[in-house]
Amino acid sequence: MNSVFSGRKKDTFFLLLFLFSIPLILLIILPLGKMVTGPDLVDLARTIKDPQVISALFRSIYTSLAAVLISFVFGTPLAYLLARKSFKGKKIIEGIIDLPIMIPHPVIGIAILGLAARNTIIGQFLQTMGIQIMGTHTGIIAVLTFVGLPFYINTAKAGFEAVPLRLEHVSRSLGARPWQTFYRVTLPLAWRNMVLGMIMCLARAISEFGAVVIVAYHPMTAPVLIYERFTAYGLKYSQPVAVWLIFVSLFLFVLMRFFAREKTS
Amino acid sequence: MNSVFSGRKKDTFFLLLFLFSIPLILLIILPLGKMVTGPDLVDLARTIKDPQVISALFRSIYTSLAAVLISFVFGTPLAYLLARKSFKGKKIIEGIIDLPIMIPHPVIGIAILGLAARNTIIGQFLQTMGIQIMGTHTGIIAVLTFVGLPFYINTAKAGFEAVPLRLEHVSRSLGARPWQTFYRVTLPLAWRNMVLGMIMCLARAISEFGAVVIVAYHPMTAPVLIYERFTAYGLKYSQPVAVWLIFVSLFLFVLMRFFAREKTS
Amino acid sequence: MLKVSNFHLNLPEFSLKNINLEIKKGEFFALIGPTGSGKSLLLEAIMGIIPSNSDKNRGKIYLHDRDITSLPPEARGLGIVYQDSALFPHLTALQNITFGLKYHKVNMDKARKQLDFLVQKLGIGHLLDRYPPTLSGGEKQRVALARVLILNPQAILLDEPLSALDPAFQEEIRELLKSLHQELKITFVMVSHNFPEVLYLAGSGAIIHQGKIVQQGKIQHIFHHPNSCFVANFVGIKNVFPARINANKAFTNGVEIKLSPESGRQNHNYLSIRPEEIILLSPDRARDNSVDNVFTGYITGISCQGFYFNVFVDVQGVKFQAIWSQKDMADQGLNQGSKVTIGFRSKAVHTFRDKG
Amino acid sequence: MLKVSNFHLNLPEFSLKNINLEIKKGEFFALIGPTGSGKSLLLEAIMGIIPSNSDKNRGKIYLHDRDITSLPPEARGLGIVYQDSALFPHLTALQNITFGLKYHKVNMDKARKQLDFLVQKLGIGHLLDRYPPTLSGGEKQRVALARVLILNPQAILLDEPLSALDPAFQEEIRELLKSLHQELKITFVMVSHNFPEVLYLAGSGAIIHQGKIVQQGKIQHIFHHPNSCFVANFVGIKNVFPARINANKAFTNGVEIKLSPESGRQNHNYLSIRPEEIILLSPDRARDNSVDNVFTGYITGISCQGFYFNVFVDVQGVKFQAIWSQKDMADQGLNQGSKVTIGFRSKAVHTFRDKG
Repeated sequence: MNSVFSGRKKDTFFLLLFLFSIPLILLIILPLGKMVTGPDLVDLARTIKDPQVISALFRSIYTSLAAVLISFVFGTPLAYLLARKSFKGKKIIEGIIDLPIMIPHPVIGIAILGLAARNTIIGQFLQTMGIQIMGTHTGIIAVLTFVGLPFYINTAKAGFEAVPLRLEHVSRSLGARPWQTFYRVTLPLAWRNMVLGMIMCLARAISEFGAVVIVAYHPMTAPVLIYERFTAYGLKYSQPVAVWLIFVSLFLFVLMRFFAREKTS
Repeated sequence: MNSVFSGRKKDTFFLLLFLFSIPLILLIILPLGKMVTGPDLVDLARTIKDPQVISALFRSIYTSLAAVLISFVFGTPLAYLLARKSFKGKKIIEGIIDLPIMIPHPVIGIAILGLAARNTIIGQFLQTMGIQIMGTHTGIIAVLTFVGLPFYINTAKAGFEAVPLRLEHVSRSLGARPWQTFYRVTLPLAWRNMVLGMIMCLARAISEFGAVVIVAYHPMTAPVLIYERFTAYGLKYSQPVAVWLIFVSLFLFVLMRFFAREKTS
Repeated sequence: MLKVSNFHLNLPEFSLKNINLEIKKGEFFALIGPTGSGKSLLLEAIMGIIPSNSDKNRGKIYLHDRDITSLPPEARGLGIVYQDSALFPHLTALQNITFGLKYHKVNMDKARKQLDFLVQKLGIGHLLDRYPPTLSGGEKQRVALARVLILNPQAILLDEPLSALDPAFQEEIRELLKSLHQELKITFVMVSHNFPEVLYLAGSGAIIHQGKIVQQGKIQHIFHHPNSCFVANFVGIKNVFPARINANKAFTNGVEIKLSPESGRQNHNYLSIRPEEIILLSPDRARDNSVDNVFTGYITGISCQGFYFNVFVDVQGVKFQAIWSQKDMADQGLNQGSKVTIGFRSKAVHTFRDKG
Repeated sequence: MLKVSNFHLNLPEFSLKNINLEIKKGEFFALIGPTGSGKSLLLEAIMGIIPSNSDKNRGKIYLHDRDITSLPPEARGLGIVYQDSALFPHLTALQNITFGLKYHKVNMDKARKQLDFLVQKLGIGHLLDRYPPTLSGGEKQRVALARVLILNPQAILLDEPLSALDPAFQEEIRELLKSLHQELKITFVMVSHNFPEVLYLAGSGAIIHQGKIVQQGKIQHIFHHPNSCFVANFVGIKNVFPARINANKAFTNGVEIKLSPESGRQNHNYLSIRPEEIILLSPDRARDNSVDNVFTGYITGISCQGFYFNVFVDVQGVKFQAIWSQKDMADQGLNQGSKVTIGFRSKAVHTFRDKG
């Protein structure tokens, strides 16, 4: 940390700034650090052999991956459209994309459940299609897509915006049609942001609890299982599961930082 | 929406992109739209007179505001430091700041509770200071600060980065010391982003459920109350409270879009 | 060959108004104007790159009598080179150059020969495997030119191709453009705000000001015969004076200037003389018969411009500006305040009408 | 007055090496070099703006014998003007100008007088209430100059003050800098890569190349007597030839060139002649006695540069480049391939040693 102040004798201003910001850094690392180092290895080993834990972790991972896939397939065109075109109502669409970040989590769950209520047109349509929301993987995936989506779209959009429009124009002038231009110029230059966006979407989906618990207490995702263990058995018994989920999250997180760093260098 | 395609005859590519992105937009607006229009006005009016609802809404608002205040006071120096200085370990600090976005919400609650456990140094220190985490406003505020912090710091940091370094150098060359430069040049040019960051922090804090419910089921914040009504009385009884919370969130959201738009114009 | 007819383009904050241009095959045509005059916008409109917030009514653009107004850029058969080269950063120089080949029906043998020729002509053989961020400004422009040339477009549009380069590279790329034009007879349309550069490269051109074409024709003609004070100042005619014109004489601030016999001057109210046309006469040559306007004045200012001097001479209150060499000045030992005899041919005096 | 002594600065990707400069009070000093030579970095180092990733060992900088090496920028008593003006966008022009006053112990009456003087001198009275984004490039630079001048700094540093401006504004601000320097005797240190601009404004200067000072002295001297091929090319001496030098004669490619009597040429291996020194001789003046090097050759290229021509003349395989006026060329009816007699004074031939 010393090198913050190298090269200058009188950088007291930045030293003060740094001292002032220590409490927040502690607020983040102390609880997490303590928790990860809390449970002993025996507890951790026993926990990961628990079939309920394994199935909850895997359920979290694959429902989240499904949400990422949906966001990628349907979100990429939207992100590109928002990055490249100006049109009436664009601000409104951007607003809609950001909405899920603002909505309280249990409210999201209630809203999505409400959609499937039998006394509505959509609910009846879903029913005739045989689609159940309450207590199903479909419901979990819908909720996770809802919360993860803005992260993918906004990050991918920033990636597309960072590709100079001029390069696309030049590609067109060299004979490439719009989709050829997208594939040969835009995509290779923006893919890093797209991957970054997918990881952020995945991380956000894996961490969701409040919306999922409304839509599906069972089958249990990892955050729901942690909550259940906490309410049923107390702090000590929920920690080992929490640590395992943190490991998964941290792995995603390291991936994300890796991509974010590569991009700036 | 027509003007997406004006000025060009053959913009089929962008038309296709738009059609493809409709499902996601529907995924967001259908559930929310349905929920907001679901409960009748009588229900809504009765709900807002319920003392439990009022106190939960106000509790959510003021604990969130407290989290914003803490983020502002301690986060501003850190955001400025990160925007302006390069030093060893900077990537690590940036990583730590982003951690709360990645950590599953119940895990956050468990981690913060774990910090106050009596058999630890920090726990004993907190106890002698008379600070309780479990079931107190202090605990709620700690949790909300934890989750809201990255939104403020990252947005404020982007604002500071957008102020040309050269302007600060010129200010210094004209005789202003670093803090005078910060106050007269950097702050006036970055305040809009700082306000935007505070609103995002506030929105994130108000929407938090999973971490809060672990640290404090009582006293109830609005999302916890919604969850309780849902589990105790079902979907129909939780909806009016959810709609009121959405109104509060939407108000913040409109504020945020307003500031975000002003910034770009 | 390339014809723009009654072209309009309205953007929220700017518009091109009633543009008419006709560019001949093999010509080096320049669109000249100050920053913000709309010249790059016009160039992109010719290429088919129209901002999406523009309106629809916009005249016609023809290429070889084919109406290309509503064709997308990829179907126009034109090429464009930008000042910043706009190379694809994720592709090597070679991949950049061959980028467009697959979208054109080209014989691969022919393309390979063309590639070899261009690589040699542009001197980029050693760069082919490198990525654009590792290239210098001049190298980037060479690659960008190769990328366009290999497709044999019907015309190449150049958007200030020299302005982002260091002076040494500017000269290098300028020579290259000159030789490409002379040897390959390519039609070039160049946007520029640098008059010396235009004068060196272009044969004809148009001056754009605030979205309108204010003068067009042969470059040399524009350079010597501006039709407004704006153009006169823009092309660097330092001596622009309001004048009362009476047959073959002009009066500016009481000074009588002889004009060459020419008709159609009835409404003219300005005269202009290029500074290099004003020559320093030695007292003994004061009656040089080729120079029919001779005046005596005093030097009020001298500024060294490298290898020549800008000299300001006051003749009865009219401030002439001349460009003289170091040698001229030294021969007569001239300084600020010196009395000098200056002269210019009546043919060097141009008159025009400016409404402003 | 301003002295830089053994100054080093190491950044991860670039370094300034062993910089020594001495700038006298009231001088207009230029730091000249191509893009990326480190000239702006040096200027900012003098101002006290050191990138935080630089090392610590870095020689000394003195202002009036006061060691300012480790003072922060606000304590140095210097002012800086950047090419992009760097006006505070949230403050009016007037608020920008008076920004620094409160940090300096100034008598308010004196400051008000100074402000009135500057507003009048710089012609910015009508701009004072406007915000920077609404000002033109030239207006911005005037305000930026006023903002610095009102504090009476001991020297003003200029970072390419003209390079971001349109040509017309360039001339305007250049004249303004000239007159500020002449009238107010301010010490200026200007960074530039534009040699004509430097020649017009600066009295002395230093050429920087790859973080090192390669030549310094009077601008006119550098301009005519480069000490390396790099400097010779940079200052636009088109005729730089490797040569074998033998007392007062030089041989380049077999052509014998007379040199003026001068000592210390033993190791020299290059000669240079400025293109404007090479004059066109009419056949009857071929024995002009001031011109002692006379050659006959053929014109191999002519390029029009506006009001003058670059002419390439081949003399027994040596390619001379000359700058001649339109009149010179027309008088003899010269064209590509014409046979011409050229000459230059032995005093115009400069020799130097280049290790490269």
